[in-house]
Amino acid sequence: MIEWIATILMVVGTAFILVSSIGLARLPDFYTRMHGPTKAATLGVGFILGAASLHFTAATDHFSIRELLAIAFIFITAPVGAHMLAKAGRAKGLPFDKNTTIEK
Amino acid sequence: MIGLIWIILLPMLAAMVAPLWPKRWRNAPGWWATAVSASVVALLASFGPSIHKGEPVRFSLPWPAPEFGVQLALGADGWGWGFALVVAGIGTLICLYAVHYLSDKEPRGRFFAYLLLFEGAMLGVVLSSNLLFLVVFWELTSVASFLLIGFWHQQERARYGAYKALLITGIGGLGLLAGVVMLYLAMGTFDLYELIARADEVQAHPWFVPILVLILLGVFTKSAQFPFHFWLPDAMTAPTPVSAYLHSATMVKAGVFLLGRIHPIFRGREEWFWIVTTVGMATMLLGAYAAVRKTDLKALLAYSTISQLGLITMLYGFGTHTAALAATFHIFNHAAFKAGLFLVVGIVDHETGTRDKRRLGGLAKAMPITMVICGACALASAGVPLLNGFLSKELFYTEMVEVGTRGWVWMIWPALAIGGSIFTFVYSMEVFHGVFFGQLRMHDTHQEHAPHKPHDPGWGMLVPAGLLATVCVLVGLWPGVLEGWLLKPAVWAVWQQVFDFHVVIWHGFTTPLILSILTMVAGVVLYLQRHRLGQVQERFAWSFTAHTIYDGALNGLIGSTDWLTNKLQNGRLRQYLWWAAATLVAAMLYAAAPVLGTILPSQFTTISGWETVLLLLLIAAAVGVVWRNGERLSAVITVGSVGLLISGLYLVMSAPDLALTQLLVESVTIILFLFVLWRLPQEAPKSSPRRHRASDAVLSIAFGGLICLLVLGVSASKQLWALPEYFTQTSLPEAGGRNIVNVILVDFRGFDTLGEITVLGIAALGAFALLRLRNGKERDR
Amino acid sequence: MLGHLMINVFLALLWCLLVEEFSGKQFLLGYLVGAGLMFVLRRLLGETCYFHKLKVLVKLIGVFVYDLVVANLQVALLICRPRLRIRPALFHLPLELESDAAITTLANMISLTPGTLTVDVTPDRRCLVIHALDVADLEDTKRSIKERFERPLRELEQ
Amino acid sequence: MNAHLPVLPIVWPLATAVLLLFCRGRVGLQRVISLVSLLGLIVAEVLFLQRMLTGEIAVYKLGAWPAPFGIVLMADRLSAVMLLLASVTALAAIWYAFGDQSLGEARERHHFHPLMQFILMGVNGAFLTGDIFNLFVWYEVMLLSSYCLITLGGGARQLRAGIPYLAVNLFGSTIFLSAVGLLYGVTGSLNMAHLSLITPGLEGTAAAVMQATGLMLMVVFGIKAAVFPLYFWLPDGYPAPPAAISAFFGGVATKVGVYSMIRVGTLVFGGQTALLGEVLMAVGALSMLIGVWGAVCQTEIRRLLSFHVVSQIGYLVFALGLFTEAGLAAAVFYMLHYTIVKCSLFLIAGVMERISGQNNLKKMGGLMETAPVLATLFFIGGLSLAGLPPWSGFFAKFVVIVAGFQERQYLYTFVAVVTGFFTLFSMMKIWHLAFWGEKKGPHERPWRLGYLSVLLLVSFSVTLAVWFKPVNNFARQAAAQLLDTQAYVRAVLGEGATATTLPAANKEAR
Amino acid sequence: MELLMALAVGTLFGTGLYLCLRRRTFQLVLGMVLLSHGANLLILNMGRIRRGLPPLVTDGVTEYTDPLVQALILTAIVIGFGVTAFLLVLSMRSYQENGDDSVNIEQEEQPH
Amino acid sequence: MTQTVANYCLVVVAFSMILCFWRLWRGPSIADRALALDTLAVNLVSVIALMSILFGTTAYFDALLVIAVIGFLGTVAVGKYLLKGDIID
Repeated sequence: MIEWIATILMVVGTAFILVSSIGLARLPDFYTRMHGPTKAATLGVGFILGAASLHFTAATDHFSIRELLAIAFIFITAPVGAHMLAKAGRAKGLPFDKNTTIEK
Repeated sequence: MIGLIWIILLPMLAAMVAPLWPKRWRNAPGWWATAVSASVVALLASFGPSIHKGEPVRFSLPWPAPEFGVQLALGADGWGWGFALVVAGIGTLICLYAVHYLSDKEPRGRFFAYLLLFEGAMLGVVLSSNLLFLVVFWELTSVASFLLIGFWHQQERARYGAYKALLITGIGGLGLLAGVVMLYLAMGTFDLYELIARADEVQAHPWFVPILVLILLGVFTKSAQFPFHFWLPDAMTAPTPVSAYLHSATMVKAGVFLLGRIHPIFRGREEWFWIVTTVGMATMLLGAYAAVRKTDLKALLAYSTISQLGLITMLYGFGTHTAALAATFHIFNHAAFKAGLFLVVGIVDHETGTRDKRRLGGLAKAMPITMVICGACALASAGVPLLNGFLSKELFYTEMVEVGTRGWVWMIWPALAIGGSIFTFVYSMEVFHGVFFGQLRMHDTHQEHAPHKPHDPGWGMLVPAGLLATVCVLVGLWPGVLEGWLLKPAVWAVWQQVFDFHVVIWHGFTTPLILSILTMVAGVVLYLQRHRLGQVQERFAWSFTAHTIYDGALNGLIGSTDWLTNKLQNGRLRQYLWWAAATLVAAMLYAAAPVLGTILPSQFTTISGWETVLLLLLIAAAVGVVWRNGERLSAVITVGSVGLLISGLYLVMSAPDLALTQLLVESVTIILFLFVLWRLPQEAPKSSPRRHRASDAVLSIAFGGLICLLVLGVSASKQLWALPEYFTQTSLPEAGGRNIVNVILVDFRGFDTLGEITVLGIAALGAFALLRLRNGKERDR
Repeated sequence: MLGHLMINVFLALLWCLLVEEFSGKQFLLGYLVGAGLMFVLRRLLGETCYFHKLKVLVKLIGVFVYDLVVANLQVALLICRPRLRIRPALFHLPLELESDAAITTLANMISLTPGTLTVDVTPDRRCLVIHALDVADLEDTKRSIKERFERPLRELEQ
Repeated sequence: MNAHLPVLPIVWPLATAVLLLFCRGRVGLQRVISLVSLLGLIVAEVLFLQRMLTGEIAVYKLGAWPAPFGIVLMADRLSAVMLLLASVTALAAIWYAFGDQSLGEARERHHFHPLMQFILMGVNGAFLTGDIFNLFVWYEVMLLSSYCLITLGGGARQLRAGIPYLAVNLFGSTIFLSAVGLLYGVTGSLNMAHLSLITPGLEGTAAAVMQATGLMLMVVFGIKAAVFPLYFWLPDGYPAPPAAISAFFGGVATKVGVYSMIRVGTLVFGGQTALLGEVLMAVGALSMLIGVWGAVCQTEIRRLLSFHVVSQIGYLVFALGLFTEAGLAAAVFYMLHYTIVKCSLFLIAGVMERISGQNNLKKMGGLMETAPVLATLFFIGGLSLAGLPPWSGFFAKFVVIVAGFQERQYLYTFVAVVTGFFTLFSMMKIWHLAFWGEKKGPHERPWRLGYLSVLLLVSFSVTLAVWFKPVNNFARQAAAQLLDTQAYVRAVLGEGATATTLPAANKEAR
Repeated sequence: MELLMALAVGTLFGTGLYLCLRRRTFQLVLGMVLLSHGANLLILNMGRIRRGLPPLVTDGVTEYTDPLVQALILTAIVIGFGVTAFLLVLSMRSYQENGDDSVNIEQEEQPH
Repeated sequence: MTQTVANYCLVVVAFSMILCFWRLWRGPSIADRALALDTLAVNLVSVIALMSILFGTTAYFDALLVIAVIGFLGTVAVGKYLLKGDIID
C-alpha cells in the first residue's frame, strides 16, 4: 500500500521536475524562466523526497526525519534564492519578453 | 720518512699564519716566509746524502682512499729532490727579494700567504709519487698562480691575465685528471713507480692514445706549449717576483717536470715522439721569434721562457739518454738564469719606472752591479761559454747532431734548432746590451716613479739576483759539482737506470762546438742589424694570434649560452608546462605503446541510461569550462556544475563521504572564486595566438587520451593483491568503526590525515601572510 | 506571531534532539509539549490567543498547499503546450502588512505559488514587485492574492 | 625512546611548529625555540644515524598495523644521513636568517619559523616513509610550505616568480597522485617493499601500465629535482625569496626529488631499471650542460647559483642512472657534498648582496677588501663546487667519473668533466667580478655572526674531503643496501613474504 | 561504464592541462581545479566499479566497494582544496602588486 | 516494483538535467546560468533520492541535505555577486 503511494509520489515529482526543466529551457526571457525551477522543481523534489521517506519507512519501519528536514529546507530556501536572482536580474536590467505587460 | 711530509705541510701551514701578523710589523710576513722557505731548503738538504747514494726517500700514508688507490705517497728520488731544491731555494730568494720589492701599501700578508701556498703545492707536485695526488697539487699550483697573478686585482689587465691563466691551466688540469683516472682504470694503480715498471703494459693498452693525449694536454697547458702558450705573457701582469718564481723558474716547469717523470712510460711510441717533439720545436721557434719583437722586457722574457720550455719539451720527445740529460740539465740552468733576468728586470723597473726596451739604455754607469748580474744571466741564456747555459746548449746540439745523422730529412731538426738559438742569442743581447750600454736613455715622463737618479738597489734586492748569477757562473766553470750531486741522481731517477756520462766544458772541436760558434756569430750579426730585423718582422706580422682566438671563444661562449638560455628560460609558464607535459606524454606513450591494441577490457560493467547521461554531462561541462574560460563568471558557474556532477558520480560509485566532502569543498571554492574574481581584472583575457592554442590542444588531447587509455588498461587488468578485504574485516572488530573510510582515515592511515591537516594549516598560514604582508612590510590597517 | 510558530517548531526540534530520535512521533510530541510550555509562559512571551491564530494559520497553509498543486498543474500545462502562449506581466502589489516577517512570508508564498514570483520589494516597503507568468486580468490576479494570502497573514500579524 | 626514533623527525618539527604558532609575534622567543628544537633534532638524528650505521633497516609501523595495510616508516643509511643533512642545512639557514635584513622581522613574525619547521617535517617525511601515497602527502606538505616561503613577504617579484613555481609543481603533484592511483590499481598495494614483490609478477597490460606509471613517477620526481626538460621553474623561483630561504631550497628541496628517484627507482622498479637507467643518464648529462651554460651567462648571483643547482643535479641523476653500486655510491657521496656546498654558496651570496646592496655581479666589486673572510669562504666553496682539489667537490666528481668510466659511459663522463670546467669558469666569474676589482658603491658591514653558518657548512665540506675514506665507505655501504631490495622486504613484511602471501608473523604484528 | 568513466577522466585531464597552458592566473586556477577533479576520479576508478555498496559496515552485508580508494581521494580532495585556495589568494595578490594577472615572469607589454 | 519505476524516473530526471545543462550552456545571461546551476542542484537532489530508493540504502541522505544547502548557497553567492560584486560585506 505504502509502496504504491510512494511510487505515485515519485512519478508525480519526476513529472514536475521534468516540467520545470522544460520551462527553464523553453521560456522566452529570464523572468519567465524563473518560474519553472523555483516552484515546479521544488514541488517535484518535495514529492520525490516524500516518496523516499515513505519507501524507507516501509522498508525499515523507522521513520527518519532527515528527508522532511530537506523538504522543509528546500521549501524555505527556494523562493529566497529565486528572489535574490530575480532581484539581481532586474538590477542588471535583463530584458523582458516583448509581450510582457509592465504596469507602472 | 716522516720528514718528507713536513716539506709540503710546512709552507702550507705557514701560509695560513702569514696573514695573521699584526699590521704594524709590515715586514714580518716577508721574513716569516723567507725563514720558512729557508728551513724547507735545510730540510731537503738533510736528505742529500741518501739521494746521492741513489736511494730515494719514500713516505706514504693510507689516506684518504686506499681502496681507490688514492693515498698520500711521497717519493724524493734524485729528480724530485733536485727539483724540490730548486723550488725551495729560489723560493727563499724570491721571498727575500719581495720583502724589498713590495711597496708598503700592498697587503703583504696575503701576498706571502699565496706565495707559501704555491711553494707548498709545487713541492707537492714534485714530491708526490701518487699520480692523483700529483694532480691535486697540480691544480693547487694553478689556483695559487691565479691568486698571485691577480694580486693587483684593481687593474683590469691583472684580472684578465689571472682569469686566462686559470682557465687554460684549468682545462689542462681536467684533461690531466681524466687521463690519470683512465690510466688508473687501465692499470689499477696511481703509483708512479709501479706504472713505470709496467710501462709496456700501458703501451699495449687500447686506451694508450687517449691517455697520452689527455696527459699531454695537461703538460702543454701548464708549460705554455704551443698552442696554449698565450696565457703566459698575460700572466706577466703579476708582481715581478711572482713572474720570476712561478712563470719562469718553477710552475711552468711543472709540465716539463711531469714529462721527465712519465716519459719512461710513454717513450718509444711513435705518437709520443711526434707529438712532443713537433710541439716542442714549434713552441721554441715561435717563442724565440716573438721574444725579439717584444718591447716590454717582461713580455720579452715571457716569450723567451716559452721558447726555452719548448726546447726542453722537444728534448724529452726524443727520449734518448743525451736528450734526457740535456733536458734535465737545462731545466736547472734555465731556472737559474731566467729567474735572475726577471729579478734584474724587476730592479730596472723599480729604479727607472719603465720596462720598455726602447726607452732604456746605458744604465751601466748608473747601476754597475746590476749590470754585472744581468750580464752573467743574459750571456748564460745566450749560450756563451764558461756559463751554465753554454753547457746545456752543447748537450742540446749534440743530440741534434745525432738526430741529424739519421738521414737527410732529419737535418731539419738541427737547422731549426740553430735558428731558434740565434734568436735566443739576439733577445738575450737585447736585455743585456740594449739596456745597459749605448747612450744613456732613461724615460722622462716616469720621473715621479724614479725621483732620484737611478742607482743600484738595496742589498735585499741585489743579493737574490746576485746569488742566481753566481750559480750560473759557478756551474759554468765547475759543472762537476752539480753533476755529481744533482744531475746524475736526477737523470738516473728519471730513467730508472744508471748510465755514465760526463759534462765537461771542453771536449775538442766537435760539431756541436762549431754550431755554437756559428750561432753566436750569426747572433751578433743579427743583433747589430736588429732594426732591419724589426722592420722585416713588422712586414710579416700577423694579426691573427692565439689571443684573438681565446677572446673570440670566450665571447662566443657567453653569447651563445646567453642566447640559448633566453630561449629556454623565457619566463613564460606556458613553455615550462608545455615541456613538462610533452615529456610526460612521450614517456607514457613509450610505455603504453606495446599494449595499445589490447588495452580495452574484455567485458564492461553494464551502464544504465541515466548514468550515461550523468557522465556525458560531466564531459560536456568540462569542455564547457574550456569553452567559456573567457567569460570568467560563467566559467566559475560551469566549474560549479562540474563539481556537482562529480559528487553525483561519487554517489553512483557508492562513496557518500566523498560526495559530502566534495560538495563542501566545492561550495567554499566557488565562494572563494567569486571573492577573488571581484578583485581580478574584469574584462575577458585576450586569447593566446592561434598556433599556441593549436599545439596546446593537440598536447592536451594526447595527454587526456593517454590517461584515458591507462585507466582502461587498469580496469582491464586484475589486481594481484587487494587490501580492501583486510579493512572490511578488521575495521569493526579491531578498530571499532562502522564507517570503514573513516576508520582508514583516522586509524589505518592516520598519518596521511595528519599530513593533510598540516597542509590545510600551512595553506591558511600562507594565505594569511600573503594578505597581511606587502613587500616584506606589514600592511597598515 | 510567526515568531511564536518558529519558537514552537524549534522547541519541537529541540525535543527530538533531546530524545535523540528524529521521528514524526517524537516531533509531534515535542510540538505539543512546546505548545504547552508556551501556553504556560504566555505572559512572559507577551502574546495572546496564539492558539486561536493557530487555526487561521492551519487554514492558510491548507489554502497554500491547494494553490500550490493546482497552480502547478496549470503552469505545467502552460509550459508543455507545443506552442507557447503566455502573457507575462510585471506589476506592483500594494501592501497592508507591517512586520518584516509577514512581508517575507507573503513574498515567499507568492514566489512558491506557480505563475507568480516576487521580484522585489519597493524601498518604501509599501509594494511588492511581482512577475506573473500568465495573467488574463491584472486586477483579478491582485485581488485573489490579497484575498487568499494577505488577509490571513494580516490576521495573524496583529 | 629508541624504538620511536624513526617517527621523531616528523613529529618533532610538527610539535615545534605548533608551539611556534602559539607564541607568534614574539620573534625573539620563536628564534630561541626553533634553534633549540633544531639542535635537539640534530642530536636525535645523529643518534639515529649511528644506529643505522650497523646496516639495520629500521621499520616503524604506525598504529602497529601490519604492513602493507597500515603506513610504514622505514629508514636505512641513506635516509638517516639525508635527515641529518636536512636538519643541518635548516639550522644554517635559520641562524643566518636572524641577521639577514633581506628577510626582516616582519617575515619572521609572519610564520617564517613555523613554515621552516613544516617544510622540514615534509622533507623528513619524504625521506622516511615506506608508503607511496604517504610519500605524496609529505611532498604536498613540503611543497605547500615551500610555496608559502617563496611568496612570503609578497614583494611584486616574489609573487610573480611564485606563480610558475606553483603551477609547475602543482601539475607535478597531480601527476604524482594519478601515478600512485594507477599503481594501486594495477598492483593493489601502496607499500613500497610490498610493491617490489608484486611488480616483477606483472605481465601484459598490467606490466605496460606499470612501466608507464614508473615513468610518470620519474617525471614527477624529475620536476621536483629540476632535471633538464623540467627544470625551468627553478631558476626563476629560487632567487626570488630572501637568501636564507633560497639557501635551504637550493640545499635540500631538490634533493628530495633525487632521493625519491633513488628510493622508488631501486625499490619499486628494481626489476626494470635498464631503460630507466638509459633515460636518466641522458637526462643527467643534458642537465649538466644546459644548467651550467645557463649559469655561465648570468650576472645575477643567486640566479646563477640556481642554474648550478640544475647542472649539479645532473651529476646526481647521471650517477644514479648507472644503477650500479659504484654509481649509487657516487650519487650518495655527491649528494652529501653538494647539499652542503650549495647551501653555503647561497648564504654567501646573501651576504654579498647584503654588503654591496646589489644582486648584480657587475655592480659589486672590491668585496675582497671589505670582507676577506667571506672571500676565503667563497673561494673554498666555489672551487669545491667546481670540483677543484683539495675540497669535497674534487672527490665527489672523482667518484662520479670513476663510476662512469667503469660503466664505459665515455660520452657522459666526458660531459661531466667538461661541465666541471664550465663550473670553474662561472665560479671564477663571480670571484673576479664581485671580489676583485674596484668598489662600485658603498659597502655596509655584514652581520658577522651570520658567517658562522657558512663556516659550519664549509668546514663540513672540508671534512668530507679529509675523511673521504670513511665517508666513501659509508656511501658504498648505503648503495649496497639500496640495491638489496630483499632486505627491505624482510624488514617490512617479515621473513618469507611473497607477492601473494604474507607471513603469519606479520599478521600478528598488532 | 569503464569506457565512459575513463573518457570522463581523460577529458578532465585534457581540459585541465589546456587551461593551465593559458596565460591568465584565473585560467590557471580553473585548470588546476579540473586536473585535481580528474586525478580524484581516476583514483576512484582504481577500486573497480561497484554500485550501491557504500563501505559502511552493516550487518549481513559482506560486499563493499574498495574503501581505501575513497580514503585516498578524501585526503587528496582536502589537500587539493588547500592548494587551490592558496593559489587563488596568490593570484589575487600578484595582480594587486604587478598590475596584471599574467602567469609569466616578465611584465606584459600593456598591463591589464 | 518501486525500484524499476525509480529507474525510469531517473532516466526522466537525467533528461531534465540535460535541459538544465543546455540552459547553462546557452546563457545568455549570467543570471540564467546561475538559475540553471540551481536547478541542476535541485535535480541532483532528486536523483540522489531516487538512487537511494534504487539501491535501497539510506547512506546518501546526508549528501542529499548538503547538496540542497549548497545549491542555495551557490545561488545566493552568485546573486549577491551580481548585485554588489563583492560577496563579502
